[in-house]
Amino acid sequence: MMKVLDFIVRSNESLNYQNNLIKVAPIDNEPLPEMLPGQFVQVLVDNSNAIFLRRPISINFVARERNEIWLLVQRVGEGTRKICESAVGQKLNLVFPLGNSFTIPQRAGSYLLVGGGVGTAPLLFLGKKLSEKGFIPQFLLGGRTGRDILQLSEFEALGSVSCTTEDGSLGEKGYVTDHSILRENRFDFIYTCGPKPMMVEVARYANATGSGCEVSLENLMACGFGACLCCVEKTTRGNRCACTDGPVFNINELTWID
Amino acid sequence: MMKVLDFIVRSNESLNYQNNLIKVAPIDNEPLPEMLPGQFVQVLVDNSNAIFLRRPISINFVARERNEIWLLVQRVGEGTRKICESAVGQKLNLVFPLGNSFTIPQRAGSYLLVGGGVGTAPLLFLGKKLSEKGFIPQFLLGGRTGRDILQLSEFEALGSVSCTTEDGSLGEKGYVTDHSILRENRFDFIYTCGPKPMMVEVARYANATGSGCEVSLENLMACGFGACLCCVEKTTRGNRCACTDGPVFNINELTWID
Amino acid sequence: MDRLSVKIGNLKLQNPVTTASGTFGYGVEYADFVDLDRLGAIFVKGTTVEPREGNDYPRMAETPSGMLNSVGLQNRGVDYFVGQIYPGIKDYNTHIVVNVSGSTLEDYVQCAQKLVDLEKVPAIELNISCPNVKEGGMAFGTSCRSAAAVTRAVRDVYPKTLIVKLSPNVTDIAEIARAVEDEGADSVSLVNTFLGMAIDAERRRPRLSTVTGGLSGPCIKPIALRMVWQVYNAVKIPVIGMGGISSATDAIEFMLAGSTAIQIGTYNFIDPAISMKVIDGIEDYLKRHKLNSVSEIIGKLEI
Amino acid sequence: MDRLSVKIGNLKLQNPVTTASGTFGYGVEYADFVDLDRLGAIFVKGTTVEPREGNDYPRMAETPSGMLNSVGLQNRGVDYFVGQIYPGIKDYNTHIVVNVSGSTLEDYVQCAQKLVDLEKVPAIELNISCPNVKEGGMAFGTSCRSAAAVTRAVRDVYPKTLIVKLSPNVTDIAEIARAVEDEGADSVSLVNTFLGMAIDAERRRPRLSTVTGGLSGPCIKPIALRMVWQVYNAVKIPVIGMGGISSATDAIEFMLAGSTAIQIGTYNFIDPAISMKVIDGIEDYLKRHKLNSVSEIIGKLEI
Ligand SMILES: Cc1cc2nc3c(=O)[nH]c(=O)nc-3n(C[C@H](O)[C@H](O)[C@H](O)COP(=O)(O)OP(=O)(O)OC[C@H]3O[C@@H](n4cnc5c(N)ncnc54)[C@H](O)[C@@H]3O)c2cc1C
Ligand SMILES: Cc1cc2nc3c(=O)[nH]c(=O)nc-3n(C[C@H](O)[C@H](O)[C@H](O)COP(=O)(O)OP(=O)(O)OC[C@H]3O[C@@H](n4cnc5c(N)ncnc54)[C@H](O)[C@@H]3O)c2cc1C
Ligand SMILES: Cc1cc2nc3c(=O)[nH]c(=O)nc-3n(C[C@H](O)[C@H](O)[C@H](O)COP(=O)(O)O)c2cc1C
Ligand SMILES: Cc1cc2nc3c(=O)[nH]c(=O)nc-3n(C[C@H](O)[C@H](O)[C@H](O)COP(=O)(O)O)c2cc1C
Ligand code: FES
Ligand code: FES
Repeated sequence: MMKVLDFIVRSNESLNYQNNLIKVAPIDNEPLPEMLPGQFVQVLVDNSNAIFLRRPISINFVARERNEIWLLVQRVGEGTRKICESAVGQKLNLVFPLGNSFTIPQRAGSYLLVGGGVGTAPLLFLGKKLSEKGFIPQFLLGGRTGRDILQLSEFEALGSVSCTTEDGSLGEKGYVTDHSILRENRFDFIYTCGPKPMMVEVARYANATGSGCEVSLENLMACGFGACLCCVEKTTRGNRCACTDGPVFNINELTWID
Repeated sequence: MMKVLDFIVRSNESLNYQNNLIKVAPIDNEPLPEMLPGQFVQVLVDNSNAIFLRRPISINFVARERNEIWLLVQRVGEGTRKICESAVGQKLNLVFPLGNSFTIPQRAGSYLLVGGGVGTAPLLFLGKKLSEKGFIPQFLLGGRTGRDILQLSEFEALGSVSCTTEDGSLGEKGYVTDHSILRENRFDFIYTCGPKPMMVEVARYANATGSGCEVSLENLMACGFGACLCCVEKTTRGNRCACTDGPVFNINELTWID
Repeated sequence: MDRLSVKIGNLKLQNPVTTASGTFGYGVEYADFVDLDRLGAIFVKGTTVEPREGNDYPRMAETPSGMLNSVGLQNRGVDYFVGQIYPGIKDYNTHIVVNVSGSTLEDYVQCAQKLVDLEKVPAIELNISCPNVKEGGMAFGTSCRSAAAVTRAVRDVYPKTLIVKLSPNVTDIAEIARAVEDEGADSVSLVNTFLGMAIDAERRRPRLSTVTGGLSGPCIKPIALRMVWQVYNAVKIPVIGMGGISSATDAIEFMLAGSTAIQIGTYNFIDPAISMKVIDGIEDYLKRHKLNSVSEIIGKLEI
Repeated sequence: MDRLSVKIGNLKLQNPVTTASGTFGYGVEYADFVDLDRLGAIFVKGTTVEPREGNDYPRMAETPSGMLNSVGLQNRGVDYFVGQIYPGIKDYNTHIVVNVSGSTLEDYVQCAQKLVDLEKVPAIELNISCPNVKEGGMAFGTSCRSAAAVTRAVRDVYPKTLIVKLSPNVTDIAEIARAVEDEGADSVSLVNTFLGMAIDAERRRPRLSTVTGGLSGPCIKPIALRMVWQVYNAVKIPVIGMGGISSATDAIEFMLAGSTAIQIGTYNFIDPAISMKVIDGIEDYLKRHKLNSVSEIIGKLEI
């Protein structure tokens, strides 16, 4: 069941020059409903018209014991900047939970979670769910430089973590798709979220190695719940809404690679 | 010389349920230019589009020794509400100083300053100028209830103060124009600012007693510096801009009373 | 509650608050957020004879106080609506109005014919104003002659309530309203979106795959309100007003300007529960102003 | 600096950034805020043959991301301009363009004749699109025939640069642009304001004394941009674009869509120094994109 709800900002931590981790809880502390990894929220920015539409942000983590949702936000424009400026104690209105989710496997296997930049956001929640199932996720995180790799200790608590940076300041130098674990291993299933070129490469790799693969899209959205038909992605079944049929798609459904 | 300048909010004090006193200083503390009583500033609200136009606010006081402008703001809508929510240390962008000013008399005489509600705002600065000249201003301040009479001690420091409230909780009961000092005295010159019906009554009284009278208008403004011609007031010399030919007008110029 | 009810032709709405086509799906998308049964009516998605995939991504661009869209009437076609969607929504306790779009006059007629027997669809809204499809839509809505022709053709086959949705991209919208009134429309609804455009300066490219798209949201409200007022003063049939409504106050402004009912469009995306707030807000306004019925607001602007 | 210069007919502007009529007074109002000599041109207030008092107060209403005005061409008449105002502004190091308005064709002709000999007024802008005067203005701009007639009549008496300012309140603005081009206009400027309306729901009254007024500001930008692009693709004469420009990025969008020069209007009220920032921002854009001249942006939208 989707809701429109006022949250209170419990904490807002600047992780580096452009990313904030914002933890929010329902204003009257009503218990959070079930949420799934890969789902997202639509954040109302101010109640200004300057930023007219809500901004979609992944559910980074659900801290049940504290009744909190975590949002990992990268400042790329006016909307995300304003969200990152949220003061502790301030209200934040969310429509949530939105979208489908990553597929949680039923059997043990080798599961790789590949994130680039702020695309790692939904992977923390996914990694948690996998580890709750008893599977040990492997994370492969990429960034331009060491500071871009976010929430490293949280990821390390859940599974093994490999990193790449373009300048070599953390982990292997290069893009995630150049990392040696990809050459040295084969994975049953790969989950990925990040810049599209990265996801395309990951999907190619998955195809080549016969691994299953799900990607999380960041198409432009107006509503976020299937009403406007603005966020469509071309799929093998025709145009599908990235907000309701996605944001997670199996690469077999997409027309990215021939 | 008018300027567009960023100020810093030095303090923001809630005076009652609907009025705030906000003290601002230029961001780099550059010395404030000459300003006159009756002049106003145009406040940029947020940098949002929800409130598109600046909001005109009178110069309540200029604290030279602290290089501060004081603004006395009443929350009547979204714009003034946002201005009143300004946090200490926050930036506030002003276009200033705007408009003409009250006429400062050259000779001693009996000067009455009549303010209603937040219309008392420019009278503090005017009273200060009069007292600097060695004249003792008399203030007549009106409100619905005692809490609506603002900055009482500041006014008392400058001259004698009489009050009316509609509920009789402070001073005489009734409207300012019912106050006994008006029956018992004759004034050389009356300055007034407040709701239009009040100013019309004050102007009638001035006419009847042969006192000079200036009123400060609050016409709707877009620019505030004579460029848009939106703020016009019908005068005996045709349409005049309330922002440049005003906001202060002599009642003889206005077409309010026949 | 009857102080809120209004009539559009023979159709009685429990209140004037309805939701605009293309912004409210088939209602179900909002079932978590609103009590659909409280709405005056639901105007469902633009429906065409044949299924349409719509335009390519990107189909949306944010603008100051509004948005551009170029969805392009993506829908599964009228047969799918009748066979698959209608059964699932027909039991709502509100009216379903189908927004009918087409490229040719024949399209509109065929679509109307397929809908006329649906018991719970008491009305259709002819969309002669979609700016997002190359073949037609808006072309019908920008001349009196073609607007009249399509209205006449559909009127001949559709005896139930016929609403014609007007395009704002015209010099004289009142003239077009009169033309469709003369051909038997029971009501006009306005406005559809304004043809607009957005450019990504850094990439030097249009933001929409279709270059131009339809502008909606609060930014268009002043123009829409003026058009409603002009049309209200030009026709005798009821006017359904819309364009940027985001609050009960906005809705009341449209009613004062002459709207018998109003539609909420884009703002549903920002606050999916806005329609309920608008209903409550109108009730509250009536109470505060001691009015017995919404008819005391409709067209009651004091000039 | 020559990388910024552009030509409108025979008129060379040092840069494409100009200020819109009715929003920039006679320039002097902004002398404290900007270096007037840096502007490409100043389009001064709407000027008529006879003095005009304008419409009654209130003449303004704020709207989402914009405003309505119904100033109604308040000005002291062309003789006062020539005798009293011109001498005070003629020594700016930029061009003064007078915006000429009228109720009859004769008005426009007379006004143009009185301006033709002013050395420092190298151009006039025919305002056939003012929505705020009952007698005419916009009426000329909403049909090809009358737009063509007034252009022809003024062209016959005015050999200097003739710019015709188009109304956006039309079905097909490109058609009107072609009509005035055919009659010898050197350039078209667009858009003027959109006819709009605002209502005070509590008082049930229009917010403007004139009921309707002209909408301007960022809210209209998407529609204005689309119209500029349509007109650019329809005529050969240079297009001067405007409508909601509030930043250098906006200005560049209008240039990509086909504007040789741009005008900044309403946003001067919000940031009286905006025109300087737009000039600087365009220079910066050229540098960042390694372009030698603004001609490499004008009309260079990649479709
Ligand atoms: C399902 C989903 C989940 C997301 N999760 C996160 C998240 O967890 N953390 C996070 O920081 N961001 C996330 N995003 C991206 C985020 O929504 C955008 O960065 C944001 O909307 C940009 O708004 P803005 O006002 O800051 O930037 P704008 O000023 O609107 O745009 C700035 C730049 O960002 C681009 N942009 C705008 N919207 C999007 C978008 N939806 N996707 C990609 N690029 C965009 C613009 O084209 C422009 O280049 C997610 C997006 C989606 C669709
Ligand atoms: C020269 C001048 C000096 C002023 N000085 C002060 C001052 O010192 N302190 C102060 O609190 N206010 C002052 N005002 C009034 C103040 O500008 C308005 O209250 C403010 O613009 C309202 O903005 P808003 O967004 O809060 O309200 P809105 O939402 O814009 O409007 C709320 C209500 O206020 C009315 N209103 C809006 N603008 C004005 C206006 N300019 N004048 C009167 N009523 C208006 C509206 O009609 C509406 O009824 C002054 C106005 C002028 C012209
Ligand atoms: C995403 C989107 C899709 C739309 N689809 C349709 C449609 O299929 N048929 C139609 O008549 N109008 C359609 N419209 C127009 C709306 O019904 C409405 O006329 C317009 O958006 C103005 O109202 P608003 O400002 O409240 O949104 C659409 C609008 C939007 C934003
Ligand atoms: C207060 C005001 C007065 C205006 N007066 C005139 C005028 O006299 N003549 C004219 O051609 N346009 C006039 N305009 C229209 C502007 O020149 C411009 O075309 C319009 O505002 C759109 O640009 P903008 O959105 O940047 O303001 C006026 C606009 C405003 C806001
Ligand atoms: S964002 Fe509206 S349908 Fe997906
Ligand atoms: S407010 Fe613009 S001229 Fe006075």
